Formats: sequence, structure tokens, C-alpha cells
Amino acid sequence: MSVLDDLLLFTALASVAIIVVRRFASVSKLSVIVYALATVLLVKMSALGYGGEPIYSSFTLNVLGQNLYWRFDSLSWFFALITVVIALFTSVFMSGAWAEKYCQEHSTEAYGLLQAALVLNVLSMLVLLASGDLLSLFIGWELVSWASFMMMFLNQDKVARKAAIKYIVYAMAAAMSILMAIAMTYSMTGSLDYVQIMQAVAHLSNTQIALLVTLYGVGFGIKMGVIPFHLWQAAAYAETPGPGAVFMGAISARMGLYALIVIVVQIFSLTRVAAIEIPYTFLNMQNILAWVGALTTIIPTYIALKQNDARYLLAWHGVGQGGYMLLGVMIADSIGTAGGIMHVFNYATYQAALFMAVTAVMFRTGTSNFSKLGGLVTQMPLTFMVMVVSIIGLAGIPPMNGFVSKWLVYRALLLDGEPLLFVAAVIGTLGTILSVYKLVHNTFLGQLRLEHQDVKEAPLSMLLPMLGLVLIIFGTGVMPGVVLDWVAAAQNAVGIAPITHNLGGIELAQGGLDMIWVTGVMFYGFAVGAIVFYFLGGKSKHIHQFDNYAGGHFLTSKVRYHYSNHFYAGLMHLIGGWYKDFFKKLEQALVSLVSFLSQLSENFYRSAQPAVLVAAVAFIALWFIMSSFSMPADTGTVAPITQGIQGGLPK
Amino acid sequence: MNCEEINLWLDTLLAEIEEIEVTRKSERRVRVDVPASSLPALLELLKGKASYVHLSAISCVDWPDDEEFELVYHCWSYEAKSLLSAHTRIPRNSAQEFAHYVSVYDIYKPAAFFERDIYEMYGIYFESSPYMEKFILTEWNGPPPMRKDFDAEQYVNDTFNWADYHPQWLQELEEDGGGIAVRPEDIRL
Amino acid sequence: MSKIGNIPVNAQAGKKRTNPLAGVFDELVQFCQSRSMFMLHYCTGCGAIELPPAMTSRFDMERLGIQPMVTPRQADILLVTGYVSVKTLKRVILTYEQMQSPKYVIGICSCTVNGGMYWQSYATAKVLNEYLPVDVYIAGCMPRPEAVIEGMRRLMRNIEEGKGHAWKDYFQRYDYYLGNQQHLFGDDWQTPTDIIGEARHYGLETEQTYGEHTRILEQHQQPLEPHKMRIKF
Amino acid sequence: MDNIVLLVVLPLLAAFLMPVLARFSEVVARVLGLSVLVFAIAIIINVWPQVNSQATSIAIGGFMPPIGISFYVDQVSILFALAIPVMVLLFWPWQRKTSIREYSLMMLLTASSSGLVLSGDLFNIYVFYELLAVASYSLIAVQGRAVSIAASFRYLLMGSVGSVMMLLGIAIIYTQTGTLNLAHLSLLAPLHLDNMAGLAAFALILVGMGVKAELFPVNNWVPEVYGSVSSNLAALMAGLLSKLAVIVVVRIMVLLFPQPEAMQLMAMLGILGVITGELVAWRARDFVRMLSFSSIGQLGLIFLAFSIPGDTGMMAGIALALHHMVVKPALFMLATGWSGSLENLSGVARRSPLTVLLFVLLILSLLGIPPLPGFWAKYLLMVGLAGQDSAVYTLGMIAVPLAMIVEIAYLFRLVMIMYRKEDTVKVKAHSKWGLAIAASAGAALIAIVLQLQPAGDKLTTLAQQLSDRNYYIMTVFPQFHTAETGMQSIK
Amino acid sequence: MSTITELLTELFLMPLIAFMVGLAMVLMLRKIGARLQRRVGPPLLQPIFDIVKLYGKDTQVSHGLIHDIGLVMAVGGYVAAEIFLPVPGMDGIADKGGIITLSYVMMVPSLGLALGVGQCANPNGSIGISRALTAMLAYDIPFIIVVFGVAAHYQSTSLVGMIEYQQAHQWGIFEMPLLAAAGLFALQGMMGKQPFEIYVAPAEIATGPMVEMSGKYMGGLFVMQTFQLYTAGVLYTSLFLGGGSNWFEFLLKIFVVVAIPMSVAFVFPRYRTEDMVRIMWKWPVMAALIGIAFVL
Repeated sequence: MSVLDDLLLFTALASVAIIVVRRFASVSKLSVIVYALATVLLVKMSALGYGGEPIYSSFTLNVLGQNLYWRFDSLSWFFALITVVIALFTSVFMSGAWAEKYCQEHSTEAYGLLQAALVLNVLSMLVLLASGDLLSLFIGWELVSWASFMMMFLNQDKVARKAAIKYIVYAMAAAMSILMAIAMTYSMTGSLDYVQIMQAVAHLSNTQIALLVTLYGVGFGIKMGVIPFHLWQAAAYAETPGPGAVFMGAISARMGLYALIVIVVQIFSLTRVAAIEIPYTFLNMQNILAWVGALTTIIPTYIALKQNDARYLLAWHGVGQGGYMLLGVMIADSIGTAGGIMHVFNYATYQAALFMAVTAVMFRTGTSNFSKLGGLVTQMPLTFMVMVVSIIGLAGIPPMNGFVSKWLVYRALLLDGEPLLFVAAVIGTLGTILSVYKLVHNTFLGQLRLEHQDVKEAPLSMLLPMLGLVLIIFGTGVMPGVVLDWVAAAQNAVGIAPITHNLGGIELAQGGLDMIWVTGVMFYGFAVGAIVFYFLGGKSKHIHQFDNYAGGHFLTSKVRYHYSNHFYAGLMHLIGGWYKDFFKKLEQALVSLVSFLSQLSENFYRSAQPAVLVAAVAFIALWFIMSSFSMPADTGTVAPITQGIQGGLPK
Repeated sequence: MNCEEINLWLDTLLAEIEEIEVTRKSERRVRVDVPASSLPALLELLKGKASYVHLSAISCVDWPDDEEFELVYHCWSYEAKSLLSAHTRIPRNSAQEFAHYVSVYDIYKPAAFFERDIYEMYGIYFESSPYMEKFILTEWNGPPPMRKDFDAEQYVNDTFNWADYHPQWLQELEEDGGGIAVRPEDIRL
Repeated sequence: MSKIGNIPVNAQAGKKRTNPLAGVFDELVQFCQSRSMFMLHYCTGCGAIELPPAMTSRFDMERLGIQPMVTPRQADILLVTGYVSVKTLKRVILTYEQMQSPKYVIGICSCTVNGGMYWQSYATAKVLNEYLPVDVYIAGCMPRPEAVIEGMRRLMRNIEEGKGHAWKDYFQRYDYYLGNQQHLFGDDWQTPTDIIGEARHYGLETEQTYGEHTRILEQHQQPLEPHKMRIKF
Repeated sequence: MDNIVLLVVLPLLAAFLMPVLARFSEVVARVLGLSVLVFAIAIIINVWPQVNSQATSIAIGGFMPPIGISFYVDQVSILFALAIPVMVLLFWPWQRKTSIREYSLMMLLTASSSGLVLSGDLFNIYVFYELLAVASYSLIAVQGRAVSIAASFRYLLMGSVGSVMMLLGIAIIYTQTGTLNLAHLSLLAPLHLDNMAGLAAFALILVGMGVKAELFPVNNWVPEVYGSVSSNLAALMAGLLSKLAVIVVVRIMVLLFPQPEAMQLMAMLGILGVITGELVAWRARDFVRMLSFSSIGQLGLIFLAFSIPGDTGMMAGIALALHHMVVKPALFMLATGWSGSLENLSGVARRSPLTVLLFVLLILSLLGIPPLPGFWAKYLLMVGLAGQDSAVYTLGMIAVPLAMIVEIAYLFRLVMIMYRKEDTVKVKAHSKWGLAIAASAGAALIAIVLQLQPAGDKLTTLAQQLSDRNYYIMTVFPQFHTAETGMQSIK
Repeated sequence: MSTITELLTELFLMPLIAFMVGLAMVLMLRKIGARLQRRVGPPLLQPIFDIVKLYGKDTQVSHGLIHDIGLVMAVGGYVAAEIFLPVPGMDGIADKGGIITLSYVMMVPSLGLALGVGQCANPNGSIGISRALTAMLAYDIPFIIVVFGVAAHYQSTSLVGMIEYQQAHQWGIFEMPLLAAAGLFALQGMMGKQPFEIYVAPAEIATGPMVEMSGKYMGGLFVMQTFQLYTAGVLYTSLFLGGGSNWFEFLLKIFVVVAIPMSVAFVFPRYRTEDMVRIMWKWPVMAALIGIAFVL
């Protein structure tokens, strides 16, 4: 019984226990213990994180001539670690005050279902990550998509339901395209095991590889929410109840990236993918995937810019950053893939922290709509601090870990000499900075509303996970080496040259990065700024928010002296016209095509005289057949048949 | 109808009506004195028939000793190129707080502003005028200041005090015989 | 009758540093204060038209280190140009209180000195320094730019000689100023700036700061202490 | 081994004796039907182990094939033979008011269907098919409702056209080869039936049998009939009869027409069936109508699966057929309570959460979600399709997933309606028996999930047997050691 | 890498030099402005007077802790950015983080200022900040393309490496004229002077972000302005003019580089936000992309 078995068995039993116990109040404590123990088990397997051999599970299944088996290698260990740690933080966040409020508003049953959905999600993700061959990958993949559907299904209101059904149709389309791809791989290479496929890939033709990569790409792309399929993710993740959004936003869409890395990078190996030339264009397959990633970095981020609800803004960022990771992975050299994989870790930390902060704001004020919020910094300072640290991470500004993975991807793009991709990535990042400031400004800064005067800080049970995540963000920001070890192990598990790194960052001949020095110098700068500010200048007095310059006008609480809606008006005058909902119209066109076809085929079933129709068709066919062949001249051949078997008569 | 015909037609018409007297001061100036009750009718006639479409101003004159206010409606005609000022007298009833008169807002829209002005400055309440509240003198809660019986100078002397501007250099001048001929507080127009 | 020119102010009140050595440093700061003044001109009346020529190429105020600033927060000098009607005086007082000290007021045009040609009008405030401590008056029914610059240079000399402390008078004799203001605007007059709080914060209060006018203010003033950044679960 | 024939004879006898006995006592007549079914099950069970080891061919009345009528019993046919009495027993019209006529028709139905499955002779198949058709027309008509009579008439028209075409097909075969015994025919097929005539014959038989198997061009009757009959009968027809017709067509195709054009024709009709079935189901606003269109779609899928040459095709086909046979009747049983428009199902999850959970489990398996057996069937189908490189199969490869996406869209739209907040439910209570059947079907699915390996092996043996022509010939003509000796003997 | 003691002196000296040179640049800015308007212009030490006067203010207004921290981040961020800029004789930690790190460290002050101004709860400030971030979006794209071209050309992202390359070969400006032109255009936007100064529009939104800055806060922003000019100047010289081998040549280059956008500034009116973005994304981006085509 290897450690992997203990983990999978333990999580399965735990999920059964949680589902059974879900009505009682102790379910939140139980879930926290479950995830804690799961983390301990993962830590026991931490040899994988430093280049250990994959651990095989003793449970194998031999069905219809295929043997399915499950194993953990460094890449899946890396993803599993993020999943379980985020789940631990989410469960701590869910227990305590948030739970009581949710139970009053909805019901203990609904809360129990939420816990159950979370544990099922974690279980299905672990099964997917532990998959050893294509079939077990597909089984895990389906379990994950159905578990996340269950999570989205808990929110009862209409918008959430519409988003959930749109998600499940997209997920099913993804599953179908992957099933087709698996079937084709099986028929082309004769087996579903990674090792054999890798050998067989050598003598597959380019078109076959192109077809397979497109099908796998479409399948995993839908889950990751890359550009043509990005419409479902934002609404689905934003509408799940609070902690659900935290977990889903942070890690759920990254399963697509894991599967993509396993299939496209490990099995089909990027060099092979890059070799496929697209006729009449300079691009090859790898460029296309990279460009899909780049576009996904830009378009959703600028859609996020226009959102008027904090949860939707963050969910759209999730889609954007997913594209960033795809771009990172698609650059073939070790720095780019390291950047892409590390971005998964970084992104999970600060997206979870951001969603927790927004949920805390909703917990206290009841809304996440920008036009009803403002000025909460004095009421919820710790949540503000958490949000500032994580937006610095999301925007990728130095002291935080987001900067390291962004630096890696930029450095790779620079070395590779891809100017347009580099510019696209930068446009995406700048868009993030703009929309991220809009998030902080509209919720925490500006004038405080009358009704929010006595809002209190988020409760301790919600603050602890947030502060824990902040420590992780800052810690891995200053010492990225910790995460880079795991990333290097994951890289060589997938067959890419691991990145040369030390605790502070990366040394490169043409200019490396040492975060310890960079952060040190920055804090030296802040110290100088503080000295200049506090000691040179005189005493300053805090004043009331109405004591403000308003051109000689006397401010009162009747007139709201606050700028928050249509935040980037200047920019929107220019790019406002460019939002044409192109993809939404494409989607509607598809749906109307399907309903037209179904109308067409329904007419067939409504026709009044089917029998006559069939008879006429049959008669014509018969006439054609009778005329086309002549009766056999000699019927004699019939006779001898019977003699041959004469002996067969009964005795 | 060019302007001479209009003037001719108007003069003959007004002449027929008894209680109003018309004095045409010049080719482009007509003065009409009309009793208070029939003023709106006259304005309607002027606006409708006689092409006096523009009410340029309403001015008010305070006759405290006759116990009356005189309202003058200045109407201008683009065709006739002449200004007609309709004078009328309304009782002052200075015992109550406000004199009352009817608003001509329904005939001439700009009348609303002029009436509000007069309401603030003279304290004449125009019935059914749309904006009958303080606009200019929001900080003022004394009597309507333009009335003749309001002594501004007395009010100023009560509420404000003056700066005895007697700086150093002025004292030196006065010691050797110079100084200001008439002190500021003794100046009277 | 209020006297203009020599405002009784104890210059040492609210001083930060007590040791003599700091004197040298204060000298430098005082010199710089005189050499760099940010000007906010509140165009209450006709006097304002004289300031653009003072700023532009012919007279060039920047030679003296004077820059026009837009918000009272950044400004040092408040130029009250022209007659101050009662309505405008409310806004002038609000702007003055929003400025950060050391701040100076220059009353341009004789209307601010003693009522000017509107001395008879019921609507204008006659003497500016009843409501605000004024440093320099520039008489003239619209003084020419040279006169304005001369007034500025006079203020610079005052500051250099250490006589630029009129602003402390507003804190020290707040009750007197508040009384005049309430006399003009009525008892429910208040500004969003918490002058008494500021006086207490910078140690500029004297017994004359408080009086019956500040008591009237206390009764109906809405609470002005800022939302403190506090962590309360 | 010979008492297999009783499977056909006893129900036939009971069918005709029942009205006579009814004169004397109602009770005996009712009990007779049940006892015959139980007896049939007993026969099959004791024959089961023997068949498992070795398929046999029984010559009735001692006349050895190719002259006499022979029954061919192998693992596939015995499985379906067992399914027939079990399903009829499950869907026996228990209500008090059913007349004796209906019982005898049911008996006729069992007799003809078991005969259809077991017979090894082409003409015999035709006779039993006719008998089955008559039984089902009258069963539909006997419901007594005007709409069911109209539906049965339209079904009769379609059925008769179908049987005429089938007869023509058999005639062509007879003129070509001169014999009707399947084994003999499969010996002669490569010589005589491998030309246009053979293809025409197959097309005619396919469309003929297709009427009962809800094949594309001839399945207009499906929505009306299933809509108008009681859900018991609908479950029986959709679950059992359509599968029998498919198995017989497949057996004929494997033995007589192994040429690729035949298979591609069947594949083409299958794909059309899938596409039209799913698309129209997407528009359906009524629960039973949606189920019937989805069954058309599933049947199209089964045809497509069987049309794939080689073992994987057979495996996929049988898996899909068996899975459909378990799931579809369960869904029809749920329809006892939930018939009528979809809108009045809104919020039903609040009223009866367990039934809705069962419904979700069933449609999850129908859609092919991994742990459930539906997924393995679909996986086999996709692998089979991917293996082929002819145009029709690649078209199938594209059409099937798209149809599945449409299917999930309308099925989950229904689930959404069921889980709505506002509770405007207007549904009748389910019949206890119907719920029991549905629950047992759900349990069967979960049992298969747990017993995946043995089920997989059983499936592989079934597929081998169904697709192996020589094995069939060996069992029918033991004296030919191999197919070649048989061939020489004929020439 | 210089030893620890050397590094400590550099940590102290570089920001000081930056401040001194920055003050001179601010004086030059105002002198050029005055001369263009045929005015005499401020006296020699005016920038110092202003800053000392602002820091010498007796009373200051703060809207809360974040307002103070925002200012500290603004000044501190630029102090940190100075240490990344190599100066003749002192390299600071330029090779620890290259151009990309520097361009991101330069974003820290604007983010800090944005947070500080946010808490001032003044809509003028918020409008100003939203325009400042849009301006940053506008000028950062051509700037990043230029950085890409330069890094690709010198095959290294550390400024020290670039300067050595240019000392050895020609200056960057001769090898990449188009990139240099685009860089100058981006520099104009980066310095936030007249044509692209919409976020400090005095009449319209009362100097935008600086609306509630009094006393030492305003003083901090003046210091930040000095650093901003200095950083822009030194960055451009080290990218295109081959850094400075000795101090005189280095200072001469910086002042020339900074003088050009300044003189352009006082001649142009102010563009609206969307026009600024349109112009910045049209001409400099075009020039930079063509420039890159030559470099790659």
C-alpha cells in the first residue's frame, strides 16, 4: 500500500464521512482536519518535489483489455500540493463565522452540500492528477468536471443556474473532444499507456499529430477557458457561493493546464509540435497555441476592466491569467515553462486571497457591487492589507511572487525573440494593473458610505487563512527558490531541461534576477522614504472625509462625493467601441443553428403519410435493383447444393 | 404687414379701448398705461396679434407715498421694430408682508425670472409663477432691500463696523498738519 | 472699530523646537518660506484681472518664487481680490480654513479694506480682517500689477523679519472671528474643518480660542473627528 | 437441450388456450400466463450452463438443416431469450381491469419474440417477425384510447410495408441461393450474395426489420405509439422488441452480408438516426416524447456500433444494446408519474428528491459518464469508429459527439427545471412497481460498475461468438470440420 | 559585484546624487518654460526653496494611514529605482535585476501614489489616478517594445552589460535610430509633462492626484518629480547613449536628453486621455516595431 494509496483512500473515506455528517455543525471542523491530514500525507511524498521517482498506486484495473493504473510524479505532486493547500485554506475560511451566516441565510443542508462539493472536488482532482494512462486521465477529467458542476449547482438563483448549465455543456463538449482524441490515439498507436504512446509518436505523420493536438487542445482549452471558449468561466466561478469561488477560481481551471502539459508537452513533446508547419503562414502549431495563450491574456483582462462586480472582475482575471500560463508553457525553453508552471502556484495563492477578501467584504456589507461600496479601508484594514498584497502579486510587481513568474516568461520571450508575443503579454499585464486598481479603489478607497459606518473587520476565522496566504505570497516572492525547486522537479518529470536557480532567483549570463537583493533594496528605499516623511516633515492631522477640497462647496452626506462607476472613462472612449461581444454572438449563432436543424428534422417526424412515403421509396429502389441484375441463367446450380449435404438427413 | 401698417393698426385699436391711454413717444417707442386687471389681456393681444413676441424685462417702481408699486412690462416687436412698455399700478399693502399680482408666465416664459427678481427685491408675490423662492438673496433674511422704506445705510452702520484706518504713516502726516480733508465716514452723496 | 496693521500675536506659540541651535534651522526655513510662496487667488471681485499680467512675461511673479496653485491645500497665500459679498465670504472662509499654515491673506482692492465703493451695500462684508487675519492690504480700486507685486514683496519682507504669524491669530482668537462670522451668517454657521481640534493638535490654543461663540458652535456642529483606522471584530 | 423449443410452443399454446379457459374461471386464465413465463425462465436457467460452454443447433422434428427448421442457441441468443420472459414478467399489465385478450396477446408476444431470437432459419425469422408485429399492433390497439388506436393503425401501415419489403428481400435471397437456412446461406453467401442483388436483399431486410428497430427512415411511428400507450408496454417495446430486431438484423448481416457496403449502409442509417433523434429530442416539450426521441437516438447509436466490422464493433453494439435495455425501460417507468409537459416538472426535486436522484443517475449513465457502464459502451464505440478509415465512420466519429452534446443540453435543461426553486409541480404519484423497477435498474448499473472486470470478459466472449461465422457454421453442420471443407462440398 | 561596504556607500550616495541632479533638472525645466514664455524664470535655488518650504510647513493634512504609506511608497519606490540605474563609477545592483525589473520597480511609486490618493476620498484625485494609469498604459507599450528591441540587440537585459557593449561598439542611437526615436516619444509620456499631462489638469480636476496633498506630502511629490526626471534621463542615456565613462560627459548627456522633451512640452497644448492613448499607440509603437524589424 504506497503513500499514494493512503492518500486516495483517505480522501475517498473522508468524502463519504463528510457527506454523511454534512447536516451537523461539526462538518466544518471535520473538513479542516481532513485537508490537514491530506496535506500531511502529501508532505510525506515530498521527495517527489525534489526529483524523486514516481510513486505507483497498488490499485490497478484491467477492463476490456486496457489496464488502468494510477501514479504520482513530480508534476502531479506539485499540482496536488496546491489543490490540497488551497482546499485547506478554503475549509478554514468556510468554518466559523461564515458558516453561521450561510446557515442562517440558506440552510445547514445547503452548507453541508457546499462542504460535500468541496471534498468531492478535491477527491476528483487528486484522481485526475494521479492518472497513469489516457483512460484514467479521462475518468479523472470527467469526475472533475462533474464535481465542479455540483459546486456551481448549489447557488439557486437564475443567473447561477444559467451559468452552470452553460458550463456543463462546454465541459461535455470538452469531454467528447478528448474521448475522440483518446480513441484516435488508441487506434493510431495501439495502446493508451504514456510510455508506449511516446515511442509510437515517433513514427506518426505530422497531420495525425496535428489532428490529435488540436483535439486535445480543444478539450483541455475549454476547461482552461482559452479564448474561443472563455465565455462560460467568469459567470460560473463568480456565482458559486463564496468559498466555492475561492477554490474554483484558484485551482479548478488549472486542471486543464495539467492535462495539456502531460499530453502536449510530455507525450507529443514540444519540438514535435513545433515541427508541424501550418501551410501558407509562418506559424507552426506551437505558435498557434502560444498566440491563443497570448490572446487569452489580453481579451478577458480588458473585459474584466469593464465589470461592475468584484467577483466577476476576479473571475475574468482567472481566465486572463490562465492564458498567461498557457503562453508560458508554450515557450519551449526551460525558463518559459518554469515561468508558466510557477505561475500556477503564484496565481493560486493570490487569486484565493483576493476571492477571500471579496467574500469577506460581501460577508460584512452584503454586496460586492462597486456602485454600492467604497471607503471600507478604515473599517476593514486587515482585509484591505490582504487585498493590496494580493493585487501587487496579481499585477506582478516586485516584492510579490507574481513578479517572479512574469519575469521568467518575459525573459523567455526575450531570449526567444518573439516581439509580438512579448508585447501581447505586456498589454495583458498592464490591463491587469488597471483593473486591479479599480477593484481596490471601488471597494476600499474613496468616501465611506453612511450605511457602512459601523461595518466591522472580517471575523478571525476568515482572516487567518487570508493572512496565511499573504505570508505565502510574500515569502515565495522574496525567496522564489523554494517554489522553483518543485518547478524544476516537475519540469524534468515532464522531460524539459529544469531551470538553473538558487534561493533568490535565477542567474543567467545575460542578466538574471535575485529577488532577495531586489526586495532588500526596495525596503531600503521605503525606509529612506519613511525617514524623509516622518522625521523631516512636521506633525500631520487626520481629518474627516467631508473636510475635502470641492471648489468651495460644503460637503454633506446627502450628496455622494465619490467617483467609482465608469472608472476608466478616458480609456473607454477609445477602446469602448472595440467591445463587440464577437464571441457571444458566435455562441448564439451556434445555438440557433442547432434549433434550426432540430426544426428541420422534426418536420420529418410530423409528416402525415410516412407509410406511403416509405413504400414509394422502396418501390423505386426495388425497380432499380431488379433492372440492374439479370436472373441467373442456369438455375441448375441450386440442385447440387442439396445433394452435397444429403448425408445430413436424419438417420 | 410691414411695420408702419402694424403701428397704425395698433394705435387705432388701442385708441378705441376707453380706460387705457397710449402715448407714442417716438416711431419706435410706445407707452401704454393700463389698469392692473386688464394687463394680461393686453399682453396676450400684443403677443398674439401685434407681433410683440419678446418680453425683454419687467421693472418695478416703488411709490411709497402713493402706497403703490408700478410694474412696467417692456415688450419688443421684431416686425414693428418698436418697444411697447405697459405701465400699471398695483396696491402696495405694506401692512402685510407681500404685495400680490398675477403672473404672466403663461404668456411670456422669461417672465418667471423677472418675477422672481421682483419678488426678492420688492416683495411682490406673483401668483402661479413657477420659481417663487429666494435665489439671489439666500443669505438675506431682512426686509426686501429695494423698497424705498429700507434704509441700507442705517442697516450697514448697525451690522458692520468700520476699520479705523489710521496707520503709522497717516499719523505722522497729521502731526505735521496734513491728513485727509474729509474723513471717509463723513462722506455723503 | 478693529485696528489694522499691528495684530497682537505671540509669535512663539506652537513652536516645535525649543533648543537655541534650532534657531539657525528656523532661520533657513523662514527664508525659504519667504522665497517660495504658492498663491491661490480667489477671484471674488474685479481685482482678479490684475493677477494674470503679474504672472506673465511683463511682470513675472515667478522671479519672486511665487507660483499659482489651484487647491487651497497646496497654497500659502490667499489673495482676496475685490468686494467680498456675504455669500462669497462663506466660501472664502472655507477656503482659508482648508489652507495649511503658515498661510497669509492679502486683501487686494480697497473693497476688502473698508468696504470700498460698495460701502453702502447691505450685501457686502466691509472689513475683511474681522473674519480672517489679513497680513497685507493692497489698496486701489484695482491696484496695478506693480502694486500687487509690491504688496507681495512687502509680505516677503514681513516673513523674513519673522512677522508672518497672523495665521496663529485665527487659532488663538478663534472665538472673536467666529463671533463676527456668526453675527453675519447666523448661529448655525459651521465649516467642515475642525479648527478647535486643529488648534488643540498643534498646541496653538489660548483661553481666547474658546468663548460663547464656540459654545454655540458646539451645540449644532455635526461630529468631525475622522474615521480612525481601527481593527474591531 | 431440446426443451428450448418449449420456449416458443408453451406461450403459443397458452395464448390460444387462455380465452377458452377464461370462460370457466378468470383466475386460472390469469395464473396460466404467469406460470408459463416462470416455467420458461426455469427452462432457460437449467440450459444456461450447457450453452455457456458450447453453442448448439436444434433441428426440430428431426429434419436436419438445411431442410428442416432449426433453432440456433448460443450465448447471445440465450441471453436475449432469458431477457424476454423476464422483461414481460416485469412489465406484465397487473391492473385489475386488463382483459384476458391482453394477456393472450402478451403470451403471443413472448412466443414470437423468443422464436425470433432463437430461430436459425430465414423464413422462420420472417414468420415470427410477422407474429410479433401483429401482437404489438393489437396490444397497442387494445389500450382502448382513440389516440392509441390511430397510432396503432399508422404503425400497422408502416409495419406492413416493412414486412412486404422483408419478404421481397428473402425472396431475392432464395432465388439467388435456393436455401433459407442461415448456416447454409452463410456458406453460399460469398458466391451468390456478394453482388448488387445481395446488397439489395440486405437493404430490404434491413429496412423491413428496421421498422421494429426504430431505424431512421421508418421510425415515424415511435413518438405517437410510445406517447399513447401505457408506459409498461412502451418500456417493453422500446427496451426489448427493438433490441431483438437489431440482434436479428446483425446476425443476418454477419452471416450473410459481410461485405463492407452493407455495413456502411447500416452505419449511414444509424448516424442519421442519431442526429435526427437527438436534435428533435432537443425540441421536445413533453417527457415521454423526449424519451422516445432519445431512444431513437440511442438505437441509431447501436446500429452504428454494430456496423463497425470486427470484434470491437460487436462489443460496442452489444454493450450499448444491453445498457439501453436496462436504462430505457427504467426511464419509461419513471414516466408513469412524470408524463406530460416538462414545465410542470419544475421544482419536483423538492417534492421527491430520491426519484430525481435516480433519474439523474440513469441519464448520467445514458450520457456515458466514466464510472458508469454507459461510458464503457461509448468508449468502445469511439475506439471502434476511430479504428476504421472509411468516410462513413469518420462522419460517425464527428456526428456522435455532437449529438451527445445536444443530448446533454436537453437532459440537463430538464434537470435544471427539476431543481428550480419555485415549486409549481403538477405530477401524479409514481406507481410503486414502476419505481421498484427503476430502482433495480439503477442498482444494476452500480453493480456493473463494481463488477467491471467480469462484465468486460462476458462482453468479450459474447462479441466473439456473435461475430464468428465459422463457429456458427460448425455448430449447425458438425460434419464440416472447417468452413473450407464445407465450401468444397458445395462446389 | 562590489564589496558590501562599497555597496552600502552606493546605497547612500546614488539616491543623493539622483536628488541633486534632479533638482538641477527641475530648475532647467522651469527655466526653459520661462524662457519660452519670454519670462525671466525662477531664481537659481527655487526648487530647493520650494521643497524646504513644503517640508517646513507647520500643519499638514492627512486622510489616513494609507495616505501616508502611499507617499512613503512613492518616494521609497523611486529611491529603490535609483539604485538599479548604473552611474559612472557606481553600478548599484543593476546586474541583480535587469531592465524588466527596473520597469516594474518604476511602477511601484505610481501604484503607491494611487493607493494614497485613493484614500484622500476626493473624486478629483480618483479621476486623476484613473487618467494617470491610463497614461501609464499608453506610454508603457512603446517603452516595452523599445526595451525588447534593445535587449534583443544587446543580447542581455542588465544595464551594465548594455553600457559595456556600447562603450565597445557604437552608441545605441546610431545602431537603432528608430528605437531611439520611439524611446524619446515614450520618454515624453513617461515624464508626464505638457502634451501628456491630462492627469494633472489644474483647471479641470484641480491637479488631479495632488488635490489633497499639503505640506510634506506635496514636498514628497516634488522630490518624486526630481527622481522621475533623473530616472528617465539616466535610463535613456544608458540604453541609447552608452552611459557615461566620466561624470561630466554623463551629466551633459542626461541634461540634453531631458531638455528635449521639456522644450517640446511647453510648446504643446494638453491632449485628452483617449487622444493621448491613440497617439501613443500609433506613432511610437509603429516606429518601435519597424525598429525591431531591423534589430531582429
